[in-house]
Amino acid sequence: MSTVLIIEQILNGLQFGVMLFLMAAGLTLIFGVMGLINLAHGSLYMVGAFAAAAVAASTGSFLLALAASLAAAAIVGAVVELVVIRRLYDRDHLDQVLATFALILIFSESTRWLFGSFPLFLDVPKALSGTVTLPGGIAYSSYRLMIILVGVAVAIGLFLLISKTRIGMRIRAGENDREMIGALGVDISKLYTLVFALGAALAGLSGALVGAIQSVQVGMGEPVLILAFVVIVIGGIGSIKGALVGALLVGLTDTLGRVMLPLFFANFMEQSSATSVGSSLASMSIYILMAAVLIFKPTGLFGRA
Amino acid sequence: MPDIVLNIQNISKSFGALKASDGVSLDLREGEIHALIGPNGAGKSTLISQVAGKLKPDTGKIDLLGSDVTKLSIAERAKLGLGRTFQISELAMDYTVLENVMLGALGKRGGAFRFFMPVMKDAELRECAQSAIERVGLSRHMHKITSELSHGQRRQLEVAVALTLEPKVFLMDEPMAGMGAEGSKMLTGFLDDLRQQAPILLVEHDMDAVFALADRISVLVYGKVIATGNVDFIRNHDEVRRAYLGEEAT
Amino acid sequence: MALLKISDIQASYGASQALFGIDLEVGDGEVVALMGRNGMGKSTTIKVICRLLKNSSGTIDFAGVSIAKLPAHRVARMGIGLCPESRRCFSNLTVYENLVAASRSGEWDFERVIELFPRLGERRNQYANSLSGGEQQMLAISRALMTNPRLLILDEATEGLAPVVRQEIWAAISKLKAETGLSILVVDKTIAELANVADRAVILERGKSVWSGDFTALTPEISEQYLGV
Amino acid sequence: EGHGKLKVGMITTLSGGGAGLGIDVRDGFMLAIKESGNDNVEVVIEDDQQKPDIAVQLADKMIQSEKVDVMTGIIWSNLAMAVVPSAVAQGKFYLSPNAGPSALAGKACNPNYFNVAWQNDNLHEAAGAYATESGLNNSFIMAPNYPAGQDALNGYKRFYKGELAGEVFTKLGQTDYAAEIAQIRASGADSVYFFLPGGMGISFMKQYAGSGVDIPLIGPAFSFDQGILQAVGDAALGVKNTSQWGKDLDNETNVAFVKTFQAEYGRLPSLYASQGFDTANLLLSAMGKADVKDADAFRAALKEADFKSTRGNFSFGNNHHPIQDIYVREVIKEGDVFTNKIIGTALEDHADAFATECDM
Amino acid sequence: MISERFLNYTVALLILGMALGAWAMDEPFLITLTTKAVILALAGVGLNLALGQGGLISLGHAAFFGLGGYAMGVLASHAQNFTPIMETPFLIEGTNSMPIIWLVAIVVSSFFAFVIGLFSLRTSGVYFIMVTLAFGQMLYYFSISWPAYGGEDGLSIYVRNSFPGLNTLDPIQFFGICFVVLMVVIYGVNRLTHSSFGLALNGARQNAQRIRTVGLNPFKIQLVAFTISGAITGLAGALFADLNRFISPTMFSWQTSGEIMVFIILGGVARLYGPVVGAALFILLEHWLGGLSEFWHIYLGVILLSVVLFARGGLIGALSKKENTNA
Ligand SMILES: Nc1ncnc2c1ncn2[C@@H]1O[C@H](COP(=O)(O)OP(=O)(O)OP(=O)(O)O)[C@@H](O)[C@H]1O
Ligand SMILES: Nc1ncnc2c1ncn2[C@@H]1O[C@H](COP(=O)(O)OP(=O)(O)OP(=O)(O)O)[C@@H](O)[C@H]1O
Ligand SMILES: [Mg+2]
Ligand SMILES: [Mg+2]
Repeated sequence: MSTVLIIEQILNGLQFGVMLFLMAAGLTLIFGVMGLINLAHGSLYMVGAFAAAAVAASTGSFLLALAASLAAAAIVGAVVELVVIRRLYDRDHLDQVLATFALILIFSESTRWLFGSFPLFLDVPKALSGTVTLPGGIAYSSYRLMIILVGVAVAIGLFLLISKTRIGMRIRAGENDREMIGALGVDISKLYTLVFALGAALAGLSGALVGAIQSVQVGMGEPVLILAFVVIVIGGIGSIKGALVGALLVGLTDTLGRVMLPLFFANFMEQSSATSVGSSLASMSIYILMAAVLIFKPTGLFGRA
Repeated sequence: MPDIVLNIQNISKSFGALKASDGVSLDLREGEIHALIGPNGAGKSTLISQVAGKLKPDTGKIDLLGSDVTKLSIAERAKLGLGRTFQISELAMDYTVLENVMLGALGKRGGAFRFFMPVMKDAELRECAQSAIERVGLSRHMHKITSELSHGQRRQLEVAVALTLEPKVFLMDEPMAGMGAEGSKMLTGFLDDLRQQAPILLVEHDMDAVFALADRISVLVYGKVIATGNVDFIRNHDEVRRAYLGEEAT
Repeated sequence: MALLKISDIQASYGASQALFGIDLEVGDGEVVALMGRNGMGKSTTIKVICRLLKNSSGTIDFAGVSIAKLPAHRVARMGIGLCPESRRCFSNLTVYENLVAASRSGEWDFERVIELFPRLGERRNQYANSLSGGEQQMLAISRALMTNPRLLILDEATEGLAPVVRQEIWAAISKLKAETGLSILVVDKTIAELANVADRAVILERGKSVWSGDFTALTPEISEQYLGV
Repeated sequence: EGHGKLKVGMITTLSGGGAGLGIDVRDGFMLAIKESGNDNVEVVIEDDQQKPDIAVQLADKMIQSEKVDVMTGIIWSNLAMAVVPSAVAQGKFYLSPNAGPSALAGKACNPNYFNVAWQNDNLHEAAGAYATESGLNNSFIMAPNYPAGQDALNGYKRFYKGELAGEVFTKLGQTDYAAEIAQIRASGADSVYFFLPGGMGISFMKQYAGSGVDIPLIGPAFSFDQGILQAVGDAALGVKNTSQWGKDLDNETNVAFVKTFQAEYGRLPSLYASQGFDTANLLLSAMGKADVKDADAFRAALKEADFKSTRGNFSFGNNHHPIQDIYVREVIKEGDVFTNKIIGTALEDHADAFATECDM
Repeated sequence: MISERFLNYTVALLILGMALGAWAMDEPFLITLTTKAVILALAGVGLNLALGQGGLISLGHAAFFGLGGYAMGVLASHAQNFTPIMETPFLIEGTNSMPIIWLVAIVVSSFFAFVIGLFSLRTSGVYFIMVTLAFGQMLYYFSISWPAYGGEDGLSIYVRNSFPGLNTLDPIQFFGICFVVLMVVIYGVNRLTHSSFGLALNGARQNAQRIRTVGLNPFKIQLVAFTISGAITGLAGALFADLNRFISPTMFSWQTSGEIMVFIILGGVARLYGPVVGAALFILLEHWLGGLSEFWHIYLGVILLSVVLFARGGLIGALSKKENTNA
């Protein structure tokens, strides 16, 4: 494999990582910072993508579509928080698992009921549909470059929000002891509704952004959910920096694993089975990564005990 | 010196730039209460944690009943006969008082790997647990869930669990805290007797109790022992008064 | 006029009743000691005042307003600052963050709190769960002050503090009382030290307020009877 | 048609991500039943949720409680493998409207099992044949790493005579193909053959279109189905794909089918709908000739395949799998709708490669 | 409010009655359905030991369920094809005998549970959930791409395995086997819960520090519990494979782990019969709602949601008062 191709694949891995971060961003907030296991995160991702597809289809504007994805997911998120989630904060994780699992069922089938069983169309905007040439002569999709920029911006924004602002401190305090932060005069319920809506909006935004280069369909959120959990856990729960590093690691491992492992095995077996064995191992690679990280650092890379 | 049951030799422990233990040497002898006092953050709990095995010292050595335990785990040290209470209660909060104490009794028996016989019907264990509960005065609350106990009651429970282990050495981190005036008085009397059963390394900010109980007192400041001696010696030690006691001793 | 006035409060934890009739008043600028043996309902009374536990009957007025129906955060914003039993510092936040999370504008701010407890300044960026017990206690007191309350509630706030520090805190409290007219409701076991600051005392027994009066009227006989010392 | 009642049990995927296919099969099937006006057929429909164990339970239910005579409906090969062998072993007829795993065409073929769609490899074989015929001799081939994916690449290679520029197995359910696209770009291939069913194909084609790589794509019909094309949009235009059916196939049955399906359901029929429709018509044709209680006669009637297929000529080989033409289609835009146009025939009267292993 | 013990007996009798009633009315499918509930309940009882008693929230129990299933699949398929599993260094042949298959399933899954536990128990809380998930996913992807036993397609076994003296192909007899296994396991788990081990295990869940301080090793205790738990779930996997006469990688999928967990939460975490009630209810809903509408998952979701929101402690928790463990 040529050096340029290797560099390109590393770039691909990094961009996949940033994309993963974008998908995990909302979850970092809800799960990492608020301490709520929200399996329905993938559903909010789907809501964003569907809202964007619907608005794009009727207005033709990608910007409006993005706005719609933010708004729809935020509204759905706020409603879900008010109706369901707020009853779950003082429950243990298991009740949260069951309730949000139920939400997945409701969301997926309602979406199918509203939009039908077929995937929807959502395309990248014309202005970003081409490629740009990076130094070294690599042609790179401009849309993906835009996703990277948005992802990095979200990472920085979230980091500042959580670790530097008073709101961020209160959210984290609420995760530790809700009753106590209330007794200190913080309306934690309202704060949590807002945070949940923000997390949902981020999920929705990433659904729309990533949906444009993937398939907008019912169930699109579920693989994302697992990946996002993996990313956050590798990075260490509650740490935005960790989530970003985790996402990049997962992106690199997955991409390079897919590319390199078959080549590696081709050294000792014939092509066809090398491809097959290599890609089998590649599909396990991120889980092996996660297990390895946790075995050596039981609270993730940047997590605190 | 055969009567030294716990010998802490030149222990050091740092957290980053902070030296929480700085060359601490201490011993505890048969039949005595050795009080460890010092300002907040002086490193008392850190020292206790190292003796109990929760933290590993950076350097130094700890001998318990004549054997080197520096490398042993918490559970192994407990098995050797080390009993401890915590500064902030560590209890199984969903369990009743009795169940919590039964855990201690199980530990005393030396293993939990019995899978079939109902443990709460085990007369031997129950006896052991109930007598400990009685000794700390919690009998009335035996079947109460721990999370429903008041703060002070939890402290009593903590002592009861340690008692069931019939330890040969006690580590107690602020047992009086939260006990209330009457509770403290009762506990003081109780510890007074207990020292015959097993010597106690006692961390406490309640000076009434310390002065009433301690055979010897060591003062820890910034991770260093600055003075060791009997009650009068410490009470009148200038540096100790400045750093720790304030006007109280006068 | 009384800043805080509660009368005939009853309250339960689930099925088990803990309070059977509490009457209590804290006047403006007054320091009131709440006393009683272990498990008699001191902390429960405080929880009811701070709306962390609902009372089943009785009235609670703060600054002339009934607060029995308000959520905890509203009551806190009206000016009740709580330093709870067993500290409850936010263990996943640093010292600084603990304080900022609680702060509301007023004369107490980070700088002033650090003056009171220099130790916290040294530990500024340390996570609360790695603080020593006494340091956590200082943090909990400071955190309550950061809300700039009119009524400060200290539930065993000097537990685990070195005698010097305790003396400093009592001195600070006396000073506060004198200078700012802060009202304080305090639970503490050291009667001797309370005597220097407390104006009045209320004694609880089995969930009932059984004695109240000027602190000076708290004779050894009464202590013996209700507090066991 | 006086040959008595017949009960059909249809197990298909009606909920979750793969529901589109099951719904099309069901709708096509029910359209044929409705058009026939034959009220001796009773159809029981159940949703397998695309889970093998649920499918097995449902099959038990159909056989034990509903006492159906004929079963059909399963979309996925792995579900078919879970249900079919035991259903036919219990004497039921099974008509496959979609899945065609190689085992059931070869060694494990069964007199009571009829496949009305294709053997899994067929469309891939046709693609290989088409590539060879078009003078392509350096293909990059790609499929997910699971049995159907491995079959797909093997099928392609069976009829493709050129070199391979690369062979890649992706992860099942993969959504990002940047790495594969980079490999394709670097491989110097003259064509890319890919089998990525469902959302995987949509993602791949969108990303491929955005990558600026312009090596021509070829695929099996599954990724170019009516339901999927609309979601891919322009990115699919011009792509060649192989199929045994097209909506523009010019025979009487098909023209009528396309029209009535559209009228009935308000959408264009898909490949799967046509297969469901054909399956029902096969069944109806057999019912006209024999009573299902007379298994031998009924089996013989099925074997004749005496029905008007939307595909034109249709017959069964020894292993009860289709012998049929497989076409090459191109994705075009008709007004606002993306659809396929047949541009040629890849393989004529094609039977599958496993028929010889079947001793029927 | 009724006592939990009474409720438990009622549930056991209801299940038995259901199967016998279906048998009397000649509704074999209903028996099959009940059997399925019983088997899944068994898997839940296994997980509940780790999750309810030990607080070890494993999202990887599908691994053991799948291993049990594949133990059955591998042994039975070799027996079916008369090919040995292994010839060197010594000969291992397939088998059709249920008891042997169970034994293998238990040994294999407890071995894996031990190894997985050894690594996973270093972590706790959500990290534990995710490491167990990771191990489950590794096995899942392995089973998909391992061609020998069908890969993603799975593997069919044409006849159900045999049990000495019984005709396992008769639904009611097979039900009987599964029901007895479930009852025996529940009895064992109940004894274990109230034993010294149970006390320590529950204590370790609440406060591991406390357990250490009394001289017990929470890691060992949890590892043993996790291993037993995996073994029970593995046994359930073998039975499940036999029920369907089919195995596939979906047995390993995280959705399977999730479903087993849902049974437990639905019925009541740490309740002896929690998984039984949960599994029975889930199967009932799935079966009954499935016929109502194409969009029946919406109803299922709403029902599950209502249970969590309004029935704290699951169904058993809502219906009964907590039994005093000291009784
Ligand atoms: N994990 C840690 N990381 C950083 N600093 C720590 C850690 N644990 C303890 N410390 C610091 O070490 C010093 C000693 O703490 P320790 O708990 O031993 O004090 P102590 O003497 O018990 O005080 P107190 O009487 O207030 O309980 C404190 O300043 C504390 O903040
Ligand atoms: N969370 C709870 N659930 C149930 N009962 C409780 C709970 N907390 C306290 N109690 C009970 O209520 C009574 C009063 O407890 P409270 O904590 O108010 O006592 P206290 O006077 O503050 O005692 P202490 O001096 O020990 O802190 C006690 O008998 C206690 O057992
Ligand atoms: Mg300390
Ligand atoms: Mg109290």
